[in-house]
Amino acid sequence: MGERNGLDGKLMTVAEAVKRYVRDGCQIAVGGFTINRNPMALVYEIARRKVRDLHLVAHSNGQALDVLVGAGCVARIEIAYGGNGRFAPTCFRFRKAVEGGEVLVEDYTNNQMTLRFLAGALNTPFIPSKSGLGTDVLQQEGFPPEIRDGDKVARKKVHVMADPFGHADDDVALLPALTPDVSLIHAQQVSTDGTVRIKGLTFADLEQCKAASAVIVTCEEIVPECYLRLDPDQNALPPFLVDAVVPVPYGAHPTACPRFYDYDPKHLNLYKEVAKDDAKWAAYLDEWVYGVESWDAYLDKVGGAQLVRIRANTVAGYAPGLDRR
Amino acid sequence: MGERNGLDGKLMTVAEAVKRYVRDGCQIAVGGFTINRNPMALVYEIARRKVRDLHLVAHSNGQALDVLVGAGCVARIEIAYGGNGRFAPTCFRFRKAVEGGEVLVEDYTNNQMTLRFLAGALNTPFIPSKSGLGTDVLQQEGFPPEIRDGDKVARKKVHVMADPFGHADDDVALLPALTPDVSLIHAQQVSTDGTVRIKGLTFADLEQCKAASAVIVTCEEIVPECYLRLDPDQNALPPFLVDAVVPVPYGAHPTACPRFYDYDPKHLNLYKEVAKDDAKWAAYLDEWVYGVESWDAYLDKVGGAQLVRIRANTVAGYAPGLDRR
Amino acid sequence: MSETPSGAAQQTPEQTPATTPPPAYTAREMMAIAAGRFIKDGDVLFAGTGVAMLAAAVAKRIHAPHAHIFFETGGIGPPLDELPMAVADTRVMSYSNLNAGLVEAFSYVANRRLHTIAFLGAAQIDKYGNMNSTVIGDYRHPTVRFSGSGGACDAGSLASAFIAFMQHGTRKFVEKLDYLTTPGWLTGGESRHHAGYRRGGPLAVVSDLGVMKFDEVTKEMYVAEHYRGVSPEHIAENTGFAIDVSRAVETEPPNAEELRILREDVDPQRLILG
Amino acid sequence: MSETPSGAAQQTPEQTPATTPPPAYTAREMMAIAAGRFIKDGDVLFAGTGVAMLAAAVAKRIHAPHAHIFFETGGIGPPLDELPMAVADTRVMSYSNLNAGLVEAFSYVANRRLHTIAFLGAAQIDKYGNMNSTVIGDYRHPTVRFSGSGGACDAGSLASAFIAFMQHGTRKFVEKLDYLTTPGWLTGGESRHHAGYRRGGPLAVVSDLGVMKFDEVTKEMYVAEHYRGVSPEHIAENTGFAIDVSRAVETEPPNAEELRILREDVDPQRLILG
Repeated sequence: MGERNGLDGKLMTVAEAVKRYVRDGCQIAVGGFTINRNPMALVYEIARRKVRDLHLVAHSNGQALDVLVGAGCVARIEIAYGGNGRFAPTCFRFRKAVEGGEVLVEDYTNNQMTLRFLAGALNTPFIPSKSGLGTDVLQQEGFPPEIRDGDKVARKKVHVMADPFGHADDDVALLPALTPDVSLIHAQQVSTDGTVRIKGLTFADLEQCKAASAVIVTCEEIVPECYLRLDPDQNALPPFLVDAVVPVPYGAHPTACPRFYDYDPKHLNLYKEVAKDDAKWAAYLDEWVYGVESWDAYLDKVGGAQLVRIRANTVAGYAPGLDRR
Repeated sequence: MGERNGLDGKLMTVAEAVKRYVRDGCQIAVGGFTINRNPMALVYEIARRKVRDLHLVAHSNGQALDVLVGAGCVARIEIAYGGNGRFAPTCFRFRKAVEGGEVLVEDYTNNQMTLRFLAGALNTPFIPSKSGLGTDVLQQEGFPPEIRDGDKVARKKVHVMADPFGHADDDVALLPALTPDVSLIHAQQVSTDGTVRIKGLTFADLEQCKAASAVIVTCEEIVPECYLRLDPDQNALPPFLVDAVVPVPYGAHPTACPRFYDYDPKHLNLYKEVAKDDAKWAAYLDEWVYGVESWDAYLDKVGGAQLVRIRANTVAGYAPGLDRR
Repeated sequence: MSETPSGAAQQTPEQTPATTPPPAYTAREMMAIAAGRFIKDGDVLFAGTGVAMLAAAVAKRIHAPHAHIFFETGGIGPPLDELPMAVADTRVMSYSNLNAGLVEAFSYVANRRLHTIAFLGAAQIDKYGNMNSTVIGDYRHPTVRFSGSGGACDAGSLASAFIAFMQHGTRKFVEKLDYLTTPGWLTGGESRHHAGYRRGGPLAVVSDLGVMKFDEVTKEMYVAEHYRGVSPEHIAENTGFAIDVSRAVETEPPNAEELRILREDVDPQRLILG
Repeated sequence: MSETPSGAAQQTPEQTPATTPPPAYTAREMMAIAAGRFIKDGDVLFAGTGVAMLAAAVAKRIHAPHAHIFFETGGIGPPLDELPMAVADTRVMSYSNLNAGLVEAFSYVANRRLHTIAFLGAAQIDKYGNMNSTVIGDYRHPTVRFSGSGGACDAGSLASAFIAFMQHGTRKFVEKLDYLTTPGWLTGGESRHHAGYRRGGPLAVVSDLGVMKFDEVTKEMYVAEHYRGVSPEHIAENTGFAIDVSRAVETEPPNAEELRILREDVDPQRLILG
């Protein structure tokens, strides 16, 4: 009764995966967190294909969010945080787009967004939280009523109720479940039967994938089924939740992929400079996204020395001593 | 900033741990599942100390439940399943005690009990579920109104409401959170700084421990802090949630402890015979629980050959070819 | 009565159907193969131990090679080189695809994009496929106490469908359950939907005498198949409520290949086949 | 404005207080040490990157050796041999006690048996310690968009207490927030309890000029400490609402040992100290 289903029909290129699962108007969940394990190879392809009107849902996203917004792919965002840590207190293109009225934003918190994915994964219509009571996060709706169709956008942002088991004043916020059309993540390893292993923090990637209608996984490497079966405690997603598998070494660059490479401070600092300026930003997209013919070409542009510089130390999982200024 | 707090004040004997944390009338959560990773050394000590009126909460418990009930320690049970797989379709002493009116039982389901622990861990007063609508599980209360004080016993078993985000008829059951006084689990490894690693399935042990006011962990071995820190992805509980750590090799016997030993079919079959009969049961308690002077004496009673027979194969994690009839 | 938290069937049916001639296979073999035929390629199977596992194993080897088996305890896709004695047996977590916890396991049961089929057993079943695995008698003062729901109620509530394994008899197929543990079609018609369920319900009941299904409109149980050597009337006599036998056809007996795989490959030591 | 999802303070306060004489330490050093003094042994610290981490590190080395540091991303108890540039930096998940997901991380923030202290920053704070890290201007049409809550609202809601890091100024300490992201004492008095919170709230605000606390009854902010060389009146002038300075005492300056640990041991490369 071994699960030897292989990767039949699942192994594909980034182009095929995006073409098949990421269409105009899709609701997409993007994995990772600020500068770690963002599915950048998929993001660049979405930008290249000029997919439009995406509805992006995430907790704290940084690089993926900013490139997608900056490339004009996104119409709506439900999010807790749009920043890149010390590289971008607020993501630059995200900030410009919101201030310019180019995207609609519905704010939640990290805990709330994560719980909303969990509700989607559990297939319950909502989940309770004691976070945000009395704040504008619960009281101000960013999305207008006309797009609240009850399908991909909940009829209301939140429902506050008294605890039916509790005391007076013990209010609880019910948060609507999220069920994205597609979840995009970057993992370290996928086995030859389609099982996914993630090393380091999983953030809310697993809840996002369990809540989604389709799952695309890019990965650093494909490994034998038996290798992941020798320690199944460490595995993250089963084959039957994974629709597309794309091996893309350094596919999270310039964000980090624990145990494979660190984030690329050189590129993130470059990004910080260009993202502030519309003209430079357009040139950056031309140079680093639209004009890149292949992933090999992208890696050559980053450069061999830089790739080696950010390579993770085997034990630490990051690049100790890396110049991160 | 290393966490080198050690096990100061946490390392103790089974007797000390039970004396300190398991008092008459306590609500206790017992880890493991039917014939796997039950905290049996703690259970035997609770029986020996003749702790009374315990309120036991668990999803599917087998051996630990049955010994505690059979030793007269338990007054109330909230549970989904009292059985031991093919060794006991329904646990024998549990069945007798319920039929004899000696314990009060409130039935939930595995999913519901697990979610109730999760709610306790998240510190929300309830959690929704779509399981059990229209069944007696939601409609029949096992606990009488007079013990529903709103503290350790919820004022009502469940609260069914319409989905405020959804359509007509889309009812959802809200389940009250569980916050046990103490959670008892058996793990494979605890590090010298109090971090816990569990191999194989975690069941709902982690949710139980995060929901509880105190946590007692028995373990197969204490390992150096640096060993568990080399792969923190695999660790289960942080030092700051663990109150008592007791190294007890084979501490889950006769249930299994993955990667260390299998369940003991010989003992479980013996148990099956004695548990059906009141006189034999009393003799079993005398021989295997009350009359056992030390854990070494218990291991000698089980016998060296049997302990070796059930020893787990390093790769499989159980004992291949073990006679399990 | 179920022996596993999933309530997966582990009945001890009579080893041969109640009417002659004795076939060249046992009732348990027939049950495993009859149930296995409901499994479609790509289904995700929520199994307990016992006959359910045999059904899944046979189906996976014959017509559903892409089916996946998982356990409510969290063991997802184990190869099951040795048969587990309980859903928490270490054998469900060795060499598996991944090991999760119960929260995750039930998220697979309920997952809206998967077609999850659960195998369940119980002490009693009624004409709408509702089942009891909790008590006989009054709930607060039962004459017989069983294990309780385990995951049975959850699977009956959340999975895409479930298949029940039952031993036939008028005390098991009853007009009224002593306790409704696992939701079937509730009171028939649209009642399951009105209760708040958006999918699921019993697909079939596989007993030691035949296979029962549910009317598409009324959701009442009817005899869909009777095993060779068992008359539809015999099934009706052993059912504690009026049951339609007019649609009954004889079950295709196990073929040689099915029996060979079941006996030689899946359970060579007859741990479950007996 | 916060630079991390936790909203942990990463302000760039003036490097010296606004009044003379210049002390032998920077405002940022003073902030880290002043905040660190609030940490009790055994506290569980929810930290972002930046000054919060310095405060925690100093406290852990001096008077709270049993304090534990964790990050909302799920990194629990990392040794932080190198300073993280974000809460999702791989440096929070290397050699840690354990790596969890966000669901688990927030269960630690909210855990009813732990005394969790969060360090937060924001673009604006009001007299009840409520904070804004979302927008300036109208929410639907903002003139300035910030990162958003991240985990700041969650920590303000669920943790046992929080400490805010702010740069003083009348545009940051405001009468009315443009958007209330993180709950402090809401409208003062018992209002936080009535809103449904059962614990938590701001313990103190540590700025580049002094330390503010909240009145036990009214929950209004007052100046509890002014740094050496900063007058209470200077703090009031730089605060956009009326603030009581009558209880202000001079902050004990960093001692030599605190400064040595901070400079030589915690941030020898001055990555955060500047």
